[in-house]
Amino acid sequence: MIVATVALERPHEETYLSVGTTARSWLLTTDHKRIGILYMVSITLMFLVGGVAATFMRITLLSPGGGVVAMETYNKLFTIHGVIMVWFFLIPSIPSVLGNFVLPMMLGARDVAFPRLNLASWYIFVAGSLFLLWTVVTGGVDTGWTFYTPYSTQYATSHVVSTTLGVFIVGFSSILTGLNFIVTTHRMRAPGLTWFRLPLFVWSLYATSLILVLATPVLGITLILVTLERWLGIGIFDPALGGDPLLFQHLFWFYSHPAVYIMILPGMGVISELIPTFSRKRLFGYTFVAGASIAIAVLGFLVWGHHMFTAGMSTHAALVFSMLSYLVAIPSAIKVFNWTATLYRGAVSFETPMLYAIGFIGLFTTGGMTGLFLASLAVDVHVTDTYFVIAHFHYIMVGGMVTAYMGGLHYWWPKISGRMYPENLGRLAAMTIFLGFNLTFFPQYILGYLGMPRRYAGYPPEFHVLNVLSTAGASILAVGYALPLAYLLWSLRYGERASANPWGGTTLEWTTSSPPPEHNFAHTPIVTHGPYDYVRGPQGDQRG
Amino acid sequence: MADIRVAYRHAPAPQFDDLVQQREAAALGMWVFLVTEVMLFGGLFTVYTVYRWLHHPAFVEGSRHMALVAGAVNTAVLIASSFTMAQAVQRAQRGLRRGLLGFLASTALLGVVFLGLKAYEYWSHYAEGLVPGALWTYAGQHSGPLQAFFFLYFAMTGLHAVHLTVGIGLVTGLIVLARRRRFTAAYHTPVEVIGLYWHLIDVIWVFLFPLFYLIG
Amino acid sequence: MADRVIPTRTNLMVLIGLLALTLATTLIARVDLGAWHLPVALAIAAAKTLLITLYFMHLRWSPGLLGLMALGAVLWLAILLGGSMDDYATRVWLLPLGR
Amino acid sequence: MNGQGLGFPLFPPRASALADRVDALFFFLLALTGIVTLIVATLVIVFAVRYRQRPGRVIAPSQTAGSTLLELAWTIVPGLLFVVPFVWGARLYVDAAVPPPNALTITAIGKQWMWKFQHQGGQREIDSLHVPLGRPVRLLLTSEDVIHSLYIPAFRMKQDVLPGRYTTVWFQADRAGDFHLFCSEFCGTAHSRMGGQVTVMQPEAYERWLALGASESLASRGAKLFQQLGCNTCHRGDSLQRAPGLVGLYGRPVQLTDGRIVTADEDYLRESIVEPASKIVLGWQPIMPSFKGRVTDDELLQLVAYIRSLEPPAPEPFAPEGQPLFPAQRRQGG
Repeated sequence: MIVATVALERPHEETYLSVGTTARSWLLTTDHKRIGILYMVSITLMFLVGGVAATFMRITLLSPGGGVVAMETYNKLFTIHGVIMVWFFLIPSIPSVLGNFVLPMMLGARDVAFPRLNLASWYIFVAGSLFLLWTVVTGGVDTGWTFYTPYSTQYATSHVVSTTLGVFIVGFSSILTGLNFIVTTHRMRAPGLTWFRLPLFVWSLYATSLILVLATPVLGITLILVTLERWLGIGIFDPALGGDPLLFQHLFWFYSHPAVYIMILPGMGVISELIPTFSRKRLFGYTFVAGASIAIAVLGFLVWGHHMFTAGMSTHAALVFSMLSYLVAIPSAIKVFNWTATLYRGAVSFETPMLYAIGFIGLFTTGGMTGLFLASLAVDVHVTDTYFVIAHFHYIMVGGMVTAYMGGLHYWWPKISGRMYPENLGRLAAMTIFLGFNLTFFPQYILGYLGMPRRYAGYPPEFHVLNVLSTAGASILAVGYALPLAYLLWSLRYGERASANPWGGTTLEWTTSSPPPEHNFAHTPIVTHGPYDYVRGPQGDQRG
Repeated sequence: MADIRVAYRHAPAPQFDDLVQQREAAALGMWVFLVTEVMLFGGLFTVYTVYRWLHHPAFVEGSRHMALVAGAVNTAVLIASSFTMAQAVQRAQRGLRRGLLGFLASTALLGVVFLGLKAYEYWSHYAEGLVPGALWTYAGQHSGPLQAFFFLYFAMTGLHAVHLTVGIGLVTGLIVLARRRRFTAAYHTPVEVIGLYWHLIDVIWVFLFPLFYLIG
Repeated sequence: MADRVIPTRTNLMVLIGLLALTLATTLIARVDLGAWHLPVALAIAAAKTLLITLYFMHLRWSPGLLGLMALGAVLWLAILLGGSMDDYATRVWLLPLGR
Repeated sequence: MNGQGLGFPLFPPRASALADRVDALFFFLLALTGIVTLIVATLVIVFAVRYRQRPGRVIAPSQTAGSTLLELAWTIVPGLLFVVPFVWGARLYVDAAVPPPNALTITAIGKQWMWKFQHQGGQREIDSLHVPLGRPVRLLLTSEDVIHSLYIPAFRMKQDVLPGRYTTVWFQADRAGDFHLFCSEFCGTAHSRMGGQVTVMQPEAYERWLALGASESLASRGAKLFQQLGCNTCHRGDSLQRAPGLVGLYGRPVQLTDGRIVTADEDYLRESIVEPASKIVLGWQPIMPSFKGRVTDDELLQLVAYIRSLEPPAPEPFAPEGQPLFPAQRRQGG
């Protein structure tokens, strides 16, 4: 039987929430848990701004004829939707919210290696967000989140510079978070916690941090070059000076493809926590799943050229990037197979986090499989820059990452707030999101192969019905996302009090109270065995 | 003459168990930061490599306008500053405060000399009308790619100069802390960490010098 | 970052080595090596970098992890340079000519 | 399959030889990925339901840690399976990259928010392209401002169009009719309006259409411009005194002063006019002034068409492979 070492629930125990309630205690905190919550609030706000932009886009696409005003507004809408969702929601969400909160606890540490740097990361994130909100308020930017030159540097007349500076600043927030996590994972593990006893969420955050640290600086310098070209009127990507617009694409995609792995890897980490916990069974092939995370981080840097197959790149380079793109698909396949094998002969229960995890497997597999279409050169020539690509990366980003974020949020909500969320409402929201999501994005695969280009405000009449279907799906999806926002806030006051280990998890964060004390553990736990061992129970205990 | 008057026992930060763990964390943190710096400059080195491949004649022409002597002297100055920084770290390890202050001051001074020489070079290019953009008055061959060469020259050496200025600021900060006896043989992590940063600035210049001044 | 104290003599030797290499690369640039010009200059710069990182930055006596980080930086820079140049260097292959 | 019954199409029209081959690859991938996704989905559902938690089954009875054999299997098998779409896709991509020698060249200029096409006979059309059925057509593409992308879904063909450079793409239409033509790279306000119609006509109808709009051919316009700009003062047919000869230059390897050997394609001709100093032919001095800003993209295409039309009168013995046709036997100096 599990040796339940549930810390006795002392009534007025000092938790990280009750330690300070003033604004100062929140805005000047160096507690990784509070910084996680600060991030949660700011990325939720940014998600709403990005979501509103998406709503208007779907409304515009209800009718085929895009008028001139609609075109200008539409170009700004999809740019803001792209920039805010990529850099202000998808990249920070799991690492900065769930990672900040859970990583030190999973390692048995009192805090991250550099707490003040962690707080600085959040302030830098807020500074970047202010630049973007200023851009939105004063008229928007219409270059697309890819900022392709020479349009972004010489022909765009909108607020490009305030956007590039905003993204440049928020880049440093990711770099510093990545740096913090790498040093914390290397130097601050509890005694007995060897690398192969680390939970897989820590492995995926470590792999993500490697990408954050190696890729983001290149984006920084590229955006600075674009900003300089707009300010000084001379530039490096200007064909008149012998510059090559393709060079911008090389530098941009060198960052932006690893960036999509920054977005999905933490999601995979969350799923690697949820599947074993809710099937009460060790994860199948732990070392291979951990190795797959590192493989994705490394191979992810070799494939950026598949965004440029039709851009005028040399045929030889296209062949090389196509082959490597098939290689990078293999580690993701390994993970999906291992999750499925974990369910075999398990004891599976279907709480909300598990519904999100199972939904993730289905949607992420579909998204990943369509990636194989895009890696094949001939098919990519037809479907790149069409709605096929839009559907592909939304299946992975929304169907994968956001679903995993929701799953993780519900899974660790008792630990974060000390309260349980309403189970049935949670399941309802999960199913609504799954239904709305598929209705929104599956028609876009068909639109894509039909040839409807992306970033179009208007389209030929034969694409009308599929676009209306997609908009209908989007409205269901919006309702699906509104539900958790409501009942999670509701649960803060009225939610049932959560025990230290409501799911019977085995990782270290479940061995301390919910919500945990300010320094996480009464005394540093001694780790005796690996994670997901439902016979021996939690990894460490309080005797240490 | 033990110069170490135990100023005050330096306690490790709350999240660390002891000073060794703290120092190793700081060193790893700085090395990871240095990796980001290498990738930041890496983006510019990529642009340089591509344009050198596309416009070799223009780069040869551009390199001819460089003040080779100033560049070589500057390289020597920065290498010397690396030496004095390494010595400063050694003095800190041995807890010799006076030696630490001396070497830190000379490091900062050499940095300023470098910036001075660099400012002179920038001014001389300005005088020749070789500043890309509105101030460009050079009318020789390859006017297009030559502007790209000089844009790269100003961008890369400029970014390097900014990093050097930050470095000088940090070393000055160390001098202030050292005067307040903040560092002992047991605790001098900031000196080591800022030393690593300084040496990276030198390494970047070690590549910038041949790539801009010595194009055959 | 082992707290190994490096004697001044070693630091001086490294300083002299670096200055000598600087002088060498400047003089070699005068000689017309043709295509070999860039590789030689980069080799000398790499040698200087090794001297600085191994001795001045104590990499020789630091835990292996820090050396791995340095190697990682060089490797990822090579990926960025290699991938981009692979496109530019091979653009002339398979030229789509036509009458 | 075209969804006539539904009132809207579910599959794009097929109008070129390439389209059929791309669709075959598409269906292969659809089958391959569909089967694997189906297997994973059914396994997940079956395991989840069959091994659900119920009284007496609170923890999984067997805590199997994994099996290296299985892991190797589902690493190597996908690896081998992926080779097929990679090679198949690569073959089609390379075939689509190199146009057949007898392809009919049409020039296309992307300009913020319209496509300007020009046929060899001088016919000009905007946002519409008339092409003959059954003949390979090679499009020589450039842009006057930002990056656009010529996309004809019916031919499964797409090619980005870059300022300051030529890109090419070719197709062979094998079904008459009108098909969509889009711009698929975001290029500004009216990006979604920048498109038009590709009309594939029977060969005779195409000839009649050509005759209708015939005007002065590209090459002859280029010849006039060649005189106007004074190119013939140096590039003379009779003497190789001041500049290399242009007769028969197109498509030939040329040796440069720095030893490199480049092929004289359209890009080389364009760069030699706009940025002459960057590639100097071995044996000549960099004395040619740059015509950047003095020649528009249209005029550059005419000059390139003119140079390409300079066929050598007698059948020249083809220089042995790798040998530059313009060895540096000319006297140094200008």
